[in-house]
Amino acid sequence: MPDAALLNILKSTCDRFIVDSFDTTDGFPCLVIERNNIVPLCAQLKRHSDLQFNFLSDICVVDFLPKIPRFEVLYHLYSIPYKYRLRLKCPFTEGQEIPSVTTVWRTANWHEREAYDMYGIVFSDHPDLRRIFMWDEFEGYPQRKDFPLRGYRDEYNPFGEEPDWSEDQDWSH
Amino acid sequence: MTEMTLLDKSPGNESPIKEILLNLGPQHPSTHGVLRLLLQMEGEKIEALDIIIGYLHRGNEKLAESFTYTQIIPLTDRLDYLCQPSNNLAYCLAVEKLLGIEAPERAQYIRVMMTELSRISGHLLISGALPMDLGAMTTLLYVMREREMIMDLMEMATGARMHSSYVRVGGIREDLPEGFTDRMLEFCRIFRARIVDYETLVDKNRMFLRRTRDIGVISAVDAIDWGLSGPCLRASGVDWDMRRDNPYEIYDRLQFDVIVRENGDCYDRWKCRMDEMRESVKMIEQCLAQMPKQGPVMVDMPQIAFPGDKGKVQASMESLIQQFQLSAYGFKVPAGETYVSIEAPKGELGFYIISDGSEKPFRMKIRAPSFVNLQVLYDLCKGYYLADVIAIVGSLDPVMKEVDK
Amino acid sequence: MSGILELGIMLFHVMVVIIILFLVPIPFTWMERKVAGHIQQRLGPMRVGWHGVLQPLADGIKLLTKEDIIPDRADRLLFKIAPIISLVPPFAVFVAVPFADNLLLSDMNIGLLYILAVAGLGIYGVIFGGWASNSKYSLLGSIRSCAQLISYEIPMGFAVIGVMMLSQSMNLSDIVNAQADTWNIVYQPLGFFVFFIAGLAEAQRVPFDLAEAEGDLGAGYHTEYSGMRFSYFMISEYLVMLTISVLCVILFFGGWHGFLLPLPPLLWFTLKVGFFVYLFMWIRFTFPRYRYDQLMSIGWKVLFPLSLANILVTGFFIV
Amino acid sequence: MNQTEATNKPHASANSTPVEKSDSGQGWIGWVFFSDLFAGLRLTFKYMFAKHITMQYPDIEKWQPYSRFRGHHFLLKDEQGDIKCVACELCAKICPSQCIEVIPYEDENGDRHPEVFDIDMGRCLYCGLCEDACPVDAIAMGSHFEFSTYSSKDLLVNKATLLAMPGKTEKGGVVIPASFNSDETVTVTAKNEKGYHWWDAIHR
Amino acid sequence: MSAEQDSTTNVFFTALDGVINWSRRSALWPETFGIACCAIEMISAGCSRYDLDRFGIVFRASPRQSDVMVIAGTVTKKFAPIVKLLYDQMPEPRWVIAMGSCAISGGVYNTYAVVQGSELLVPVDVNVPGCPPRPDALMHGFLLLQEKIKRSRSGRHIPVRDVDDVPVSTGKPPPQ
Repeated sequence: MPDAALLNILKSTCDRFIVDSFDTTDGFPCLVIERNNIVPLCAQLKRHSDLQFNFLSDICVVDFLPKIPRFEVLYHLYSIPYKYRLRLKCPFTEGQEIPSVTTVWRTANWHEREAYDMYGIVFSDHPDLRRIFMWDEFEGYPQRKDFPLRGYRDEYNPFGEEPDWSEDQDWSH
Repeated sequence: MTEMTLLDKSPGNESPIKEILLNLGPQHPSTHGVLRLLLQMEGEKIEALDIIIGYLHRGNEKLAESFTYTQIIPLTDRLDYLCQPSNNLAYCLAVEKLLGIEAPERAQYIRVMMTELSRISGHLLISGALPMDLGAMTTLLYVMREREMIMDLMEMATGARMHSSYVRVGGIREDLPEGFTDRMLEFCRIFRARIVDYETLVDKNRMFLRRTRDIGVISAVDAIDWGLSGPCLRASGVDWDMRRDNPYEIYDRLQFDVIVRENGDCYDRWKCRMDEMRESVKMIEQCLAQMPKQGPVMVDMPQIAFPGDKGKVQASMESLIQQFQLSAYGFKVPAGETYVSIEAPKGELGFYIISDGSEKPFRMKIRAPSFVNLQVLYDLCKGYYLADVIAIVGSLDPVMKEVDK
Repeated sequence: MSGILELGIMLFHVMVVIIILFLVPIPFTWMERKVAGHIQQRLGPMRVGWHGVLQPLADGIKLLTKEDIIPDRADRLLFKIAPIISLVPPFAVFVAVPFADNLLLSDMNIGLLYILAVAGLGIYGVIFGGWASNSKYSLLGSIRSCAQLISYEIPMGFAVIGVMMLSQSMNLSDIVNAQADTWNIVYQPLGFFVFFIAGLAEAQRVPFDLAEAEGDLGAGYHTEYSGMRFSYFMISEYLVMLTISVLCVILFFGGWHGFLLPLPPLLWFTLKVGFFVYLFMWIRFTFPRYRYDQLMSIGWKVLFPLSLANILVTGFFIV
Repeated sequence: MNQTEATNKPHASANSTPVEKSDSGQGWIGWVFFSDLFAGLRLTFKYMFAKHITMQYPDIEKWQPYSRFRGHHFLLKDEQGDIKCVACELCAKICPSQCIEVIPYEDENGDRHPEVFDIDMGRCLYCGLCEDACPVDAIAMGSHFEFSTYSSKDLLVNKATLLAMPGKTEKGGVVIPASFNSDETVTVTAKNEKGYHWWDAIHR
Repeated sequence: MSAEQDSTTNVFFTALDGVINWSRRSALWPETFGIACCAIEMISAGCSRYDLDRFGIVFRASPRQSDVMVIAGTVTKKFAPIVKLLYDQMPEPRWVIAMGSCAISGGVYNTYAVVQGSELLVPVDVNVPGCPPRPDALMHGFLLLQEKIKRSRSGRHIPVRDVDDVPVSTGKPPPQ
């Protein structure tokens, strides 16, 4: 169960940024936030003397394909001094940019690059946004729900799906 | 920041002094797998570097979305291949949390014991590989000798030397075999004596000390900022160990010290692992003493776990159907999301799983400690020499399969 | 007529020495692998011949029949001759080495100076090889080994001066004969220490094997070499190790003079050299290596002053 | 990024000569006389004359895996000598790498049996899930692990091969005497003798 | 009987074949080329308990000096050009051992990023199945390779390639 004190502090300090807050099934306090509030909120969470969320565990992107908004980016935060955990959620639609939190935690650098590589999410103000796992010429974003698991067929991958030629024709026009 | 993108350097921007651009890896004896470093050097001094990873990206997360929860267990083995039970444990804890179940007590003890054993195996390899990268080849051979004993124990209990898939959702695959406890105690006894050997060979050696002390120093604040975890973080003086602070399984019943060191250099990271192995041996012995001698090792839920006794399956029609259901379609996990992290040998290993109520996870995100630890190289290597890069990479202990997922 | 005969005999002796020297790496590689094996509680080569004695032979024939690759952008001429250049000086050194009393090719008055001078030439092969390969690993390896050699030749030469002062000669036979009663190591422990450390660096063995540090440079200056040319580098490396061992024995350990046991002089000599070769291997499989700049600072800040002090002390006592 | 880097604490420069700390268990006398290096040399010398722990694999000895070892699959027969498998295809369904192919048929008694039972050993994960899934204990993973081939096509094994494969070892985990034979194929034949546990060699 | 057939039955060449094959199979030097988990078992095989050195197998850091490439791990599409490059850098005669399921066929990783078998890249001589194979199994693979070399005819010609070859490190990134 989340700490009641944590929830109180969160409510008192960060209320203006928060769209919605709830406890998830695993007992994490979870804040749903607006896209543009990410950086100020994170900075405040990190700086606040009673919170000190100085450790960014993870940045995760989820693709809920048929739903709108399609994507959701999650931040798992940890406060080493107080041993709090917190989850931030930020839903957004395809094509929208997310502000980068690299200015708050430098470790966000690769997490965001991974998100860009796997989901094609653009983080504005990211210092070095390029592919991290796949090679630079790779087309598509493999973790999206509409990308085939086996990829497209080529000389190394006889099991891949047949590339969609109709789409290819669209590009040529 | 453009200085990271060395490859993109346009011809007009080059400085009048011609720097050497050295390509270290991906095939290189001491990059621990397929890590590729692009070093921009003046003489042998590193001015800037770029880390290129992804040579081992296999799409584990994507693959997991098409697998049932049972089938994912072998996949998690292949993340940090030096300490598989840790990965299995983190994953299974996450699924168990979604299911709302808990493994039997004996199973928890065995899980912890196996995790600690694999922690020794992971730390052993790196504490031998770092001196070997610095030229002391024999150390690696000595640690591999003891590691073979761990492999032997693993094979005895789990059936495979490396990819054990021992920890299952709801418990463990099989109970410990006969004679395992004695072997384990024997190993602990031999191993305690052998750690002294490594220290004689390496720890007291002035060459090793000069190669690792004050090399790759990172302060506590920076280490947290870069998201380091595990021994890399504790070497910088941050006292954080999830086994003590957020205890899972039966860690709260064990007595152990959290090893914290101050300098945050290569030597401290190496030494931290060395001392952690001692603590792990202590924990294994405590587990063996405290463990209930009898008892189930798997939850009694045939819809989730395979029954240990096949005779039962053949005897009743109901359990036969459940076996069919479980094998062919897997088990359903209630909708929800969870993030579970454990203290893996490399650091915080987290599994974030979203379930939509079906047999397959909707999304599985792995928070791989090596992946996060590795990017600190941008900061750590600057100003040091080429030979130091080897020591720094070795002391960070990246496992590329985990880095690349 | 007698001149031609003399020349013939001379050539015959040279051929014998060359053949022996070519064969020297064979037992050495076997010994190295066996020593490595046993230090690491394993066996080393076992399956080729008795306990793998034919292993070096198999390695040799295999390397001879391998394809000889010359990289496209390499400097072809230098690339080809570099292994040979590195091979010549270690051979030339043995012209002046007395293996036993009166068992040597040329009894030079300046034998010691000759050896130190010629042994230093071996570095050219390494530099050419590293540079001609057009590979950065090779280049770094050869730069390292060049700098290393320069900074260690000086303490090495200075360390030897103490011995020369004691025996009042630069003739190696005289130096050995001067030690018939007491070996130089008794008077010159510091000199030996400096000489041995510098010798380790000269032979590029652990802890000073930076030129081919596997950890950071792949295979170092011979990264691009394959087949036979690579084997030349290996032979030259073993011969340099042998040279250093031989010099240690001659200068500080009484050459062929034995003690206690009345063994033949040549056997005494071989045993002592064998011990030093073993020491080299033993050290190799025990220690890590220094970093490039640390190595230089040891050379200039520790060994150089020590060797000077040694000369000073020796001079003080002789006077 | 640049701002945060500016505030970054300067770390120890590699240029400055590192201060030699002699707190590695010996005083300065030990440090001058290389007690640390001699300790290392003594250790390696001691090991040099210790007993080797090598298992001489093909020629003299061979490792007999533990009974739980997951090696090459095998199919079991029942008491009548018929194949136990009922071709329920559960193993094929649970296999993560989908390397098992089963085609069933019905015999005259109406029992299901596999007509084809192929496993691609070159794709198998050796995770043991097929073992767990089998409701009749028909498929299991045995002690055989030396099945390298020249061609990857040979790694596709059929029912007959699977039936002939050796099963699990009764009492594994020992080094047994063996002999090497390379006349036809490369085989390492184990002699039916009692072996020793290799840990015995580790004890000093 | 043509001259060519005559030369194949020549006693001298048969003996030469024998000697060369003996030396080649007794001194197989693999690259230190570990990719993933199988590399750990490869190291294990080289260490004290198994000791590949007994076969005359020592690991060389440079592909120029190695005879056999052990592909020990998953070959991804991003890594495939490098495997090819390393194979090209090895001098003839050269052999390839595909170690482990991932290297043989891609294994469980039938995904967008993984090469479905290293046969699609380089000619594989021996497949060592397992995930990862035990060190003994790898040794069995080496024994199999030794048999293959023993039965080959190699005394006649040493194949020589064109010299347009890439050095091990030019500082330039390998082609993707």
